[in-house]
Amino acid sequence: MSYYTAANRAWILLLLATGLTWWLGESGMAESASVPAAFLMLGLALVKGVLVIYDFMELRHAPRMWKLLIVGWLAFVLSMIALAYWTGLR
Amino acid sequence: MSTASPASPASGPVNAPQPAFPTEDSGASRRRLPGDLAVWFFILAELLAFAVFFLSYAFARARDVALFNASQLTLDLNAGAINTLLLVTSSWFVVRAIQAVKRDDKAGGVRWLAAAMLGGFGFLVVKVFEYAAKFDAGITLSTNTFYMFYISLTFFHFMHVILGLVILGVLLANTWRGAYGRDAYHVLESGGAYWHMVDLLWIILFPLVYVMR
Amino acid sequence: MQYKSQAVATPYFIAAIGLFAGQILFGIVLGLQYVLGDFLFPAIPFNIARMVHTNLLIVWLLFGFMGAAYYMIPEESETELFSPKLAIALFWIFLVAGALTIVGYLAVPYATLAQLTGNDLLATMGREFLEQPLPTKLGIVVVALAFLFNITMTVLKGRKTSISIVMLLGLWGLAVFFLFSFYNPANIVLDKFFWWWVVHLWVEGVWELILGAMLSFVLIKVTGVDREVIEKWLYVIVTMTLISGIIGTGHHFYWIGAPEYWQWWGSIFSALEPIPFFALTVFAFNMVNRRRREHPNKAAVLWALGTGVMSFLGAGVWGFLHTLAPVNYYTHGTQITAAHGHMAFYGAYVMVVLTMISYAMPILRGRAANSNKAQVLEMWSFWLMTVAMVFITLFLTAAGILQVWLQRVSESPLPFMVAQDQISLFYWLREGSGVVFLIGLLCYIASFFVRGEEKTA
Amino acid sequence: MSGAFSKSMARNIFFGGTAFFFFLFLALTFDTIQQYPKRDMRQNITPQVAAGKHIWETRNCVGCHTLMGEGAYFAPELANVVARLGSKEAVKAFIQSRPVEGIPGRRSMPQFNLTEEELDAIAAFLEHVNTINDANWPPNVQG
Repeated sequence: MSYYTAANRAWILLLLATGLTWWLGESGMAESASVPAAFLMLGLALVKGVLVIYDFMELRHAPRMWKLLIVGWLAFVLSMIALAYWTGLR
Repeated sequence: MSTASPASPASGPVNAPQPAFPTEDSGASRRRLPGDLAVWFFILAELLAFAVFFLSYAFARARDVALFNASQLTLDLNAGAINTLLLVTSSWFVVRAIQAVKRDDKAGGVRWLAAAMLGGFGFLVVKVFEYAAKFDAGITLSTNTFYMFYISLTFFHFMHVILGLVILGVLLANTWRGAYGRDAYHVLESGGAYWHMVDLLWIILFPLVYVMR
Repeated sequence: MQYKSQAVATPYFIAAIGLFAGQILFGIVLGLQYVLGDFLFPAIPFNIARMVHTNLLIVWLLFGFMGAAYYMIPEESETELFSPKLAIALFWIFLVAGALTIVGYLAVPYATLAQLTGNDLLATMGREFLEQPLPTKLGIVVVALAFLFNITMTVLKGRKTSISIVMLLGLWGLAVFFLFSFYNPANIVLDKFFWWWVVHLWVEGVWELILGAMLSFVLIKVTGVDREVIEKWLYVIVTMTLISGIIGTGHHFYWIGAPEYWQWWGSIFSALEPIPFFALTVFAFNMVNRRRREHPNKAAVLWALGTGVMSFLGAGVWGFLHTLAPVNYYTHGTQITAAHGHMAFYGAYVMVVLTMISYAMPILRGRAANSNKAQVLEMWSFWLMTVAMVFITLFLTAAGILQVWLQRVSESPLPFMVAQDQISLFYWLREGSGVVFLIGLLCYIASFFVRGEEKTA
Repeated sequence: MSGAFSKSMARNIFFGGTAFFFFLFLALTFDTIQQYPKRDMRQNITPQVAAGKHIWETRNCVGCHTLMGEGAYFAPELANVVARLGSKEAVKAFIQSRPVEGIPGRRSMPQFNLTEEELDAIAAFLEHVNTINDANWPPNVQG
């Protein structure tokens, strides 16, 4: 896939994922199914973030060090948030 | 399948004004960091500052979940979601603008950049309404820890949107003047990378502060 | 020396070293007063000696910065200084005003000095580091403005390099933020808030621009590395400095009546403050490793590397140690702060001025570098002073940890003076290290008088 | 890597970043100043308290003591001294009773020969400082 269409695809996916996050909050899913919903939202954020990094920032074909740094940042932040969320459950 | 073919018009190294940042795995000069290295250092610094902020929020929340959940309910979820759509779309417009300029399509570049700025302005307008409602309700940085974080994080991000818009404005003016084209899109990519970072940050901020509970 | 007018830097550097010696002598007195409480009492009480110690530090660093600017700017701008005469006149005005101020501190009671110098017209005295009488403060403003005029005009008529721009920005910022020293409301909370606009935005803000510019200048000269490379690094470092340091001011606002959110903002941004100092260290070593020439002035290279390491340790590591609000709640206003203050000032500002003097003085005296013998002595002084400062910092940190434990954390907290008695051993050790530091400084001064085979320019 | 990193970009980021964070600092300062009336007990700043601050400054008390943790670390914290000694009167008595020649071998406070009026003022100032909302600092009465 050329990166013209990659960006378009990323945009559509981002819209869909945002809608899903919104629905999780609006429908009360975030309330009732808080733990699965929270982790689903973090997963969605990871997917969205990677799409932005790969197809908008165009790091898909960037030197590995930079790709790793930025994606690593995203993964680190989200997993630490997950950890914090988990410690807050008790 | 997803590797850019060297023959594709704009993504090949031939048109890149700057040589690739060499790494051991650079396998010829295929791998290329878009934009200026300086901007990437800056982006790293910004990401680091936001990371510390996000994690401070997350761990502060873990110590007082009830307060955070109760206060979170007062936030306007719709406004947050609309703003996500606006930023994501605006980011995509910037990608289209860069693609247009790489084809030497100046008019297209200008149009897409203007659309991207419109998205950014839309974000600011929504946010201003959201802030106005909160301030009218007497909420300040000192109301409680949740609102301290809510205002601090969103305002810090809000200012980044403003800065991003200033950058987009400069890029738009320069594109209009014809400063960029097939062989000169280096600065455009740098500004674009910054705008995408603003987007990326909001993608984490939105679920974290508005939705997750 | 490429431009004749660079020579005006010489008296500035000499005055700086002279005042530095004075600062250290008073430091020794202070250290002794910590353990022998009645030493020199009531002739020179602790507060007077401390005022001399800290004010001399500020004044001699300013002399160093000005001398550095007079040396660097003509060379960077590739033109003679706008007015060398003005520079010399300002030197004498500043020196006499500074000397009179110190004499005033020592000769008359502080309250009398305040009365004599018009403190009742505009009360600005008696706040930490801003103890100077009103005429001195006004004098600082006048001298700073005239100095900036001289330097700015020089830059404007010549080449404008990144180093000059960063240096100028730092010096202008220094002058502008000093103006907040004239704001002294009756409301102590407001007073303290804006007091930090001078103190913090100086030492963790604009002074770091001056530091970066001075270090970059010397590194270009001694390593021969391409100016482009060094100037890019300079921009990256000063950007990091200001984006962390400006909001980092918040780490001073935790317990002085400001809203609680500063505990978050201050902690988050000052957690990032070590990064630029780390970058500075990497920068210095990287440039020296990539050097394209062997500069005969080995001592200057040593000082430059030392600045990188010691500023990271003192400002970066020791600052981070107690900057997070939950930690600072217990360490605020203890010997931990003193430990950090000593190493940070030495590692960042003292060492960068000595780097500049070490590089420039031989050239101002007509040679590329000092004789081998003189350089060996100077390197001895480097190690003596630096190691002594490391020990001063370690002993004060130990004293601080004990103080925090006895006075703040323990189940039955001890009164301040009782806790002080318990930790006097560390104060003795610190005083010993201080004497070693003084010996190092004497070696440094002696190195200027050592002869031997000189390397021609 | 040469060329991929342009100096002009680095310079622009420096100026832009500095301006950005300075504006942010100004915004936070503005909010702080707005919040101050709720925290700094300004309604209690009488002319006597102001005079006391003047005494505090012209005797260079901060050269030995800390006030809300700021100053020299040679002598005790004074933001809570009224609470520690129990009353303004005790504070006055302490200041008044300092021996001119000091206490042999000990850290001593100078005898400032303050008048009764000045003593009242400095005590009023220290009492005022004691009431400021400084986020519960110091951790205990010993300072």
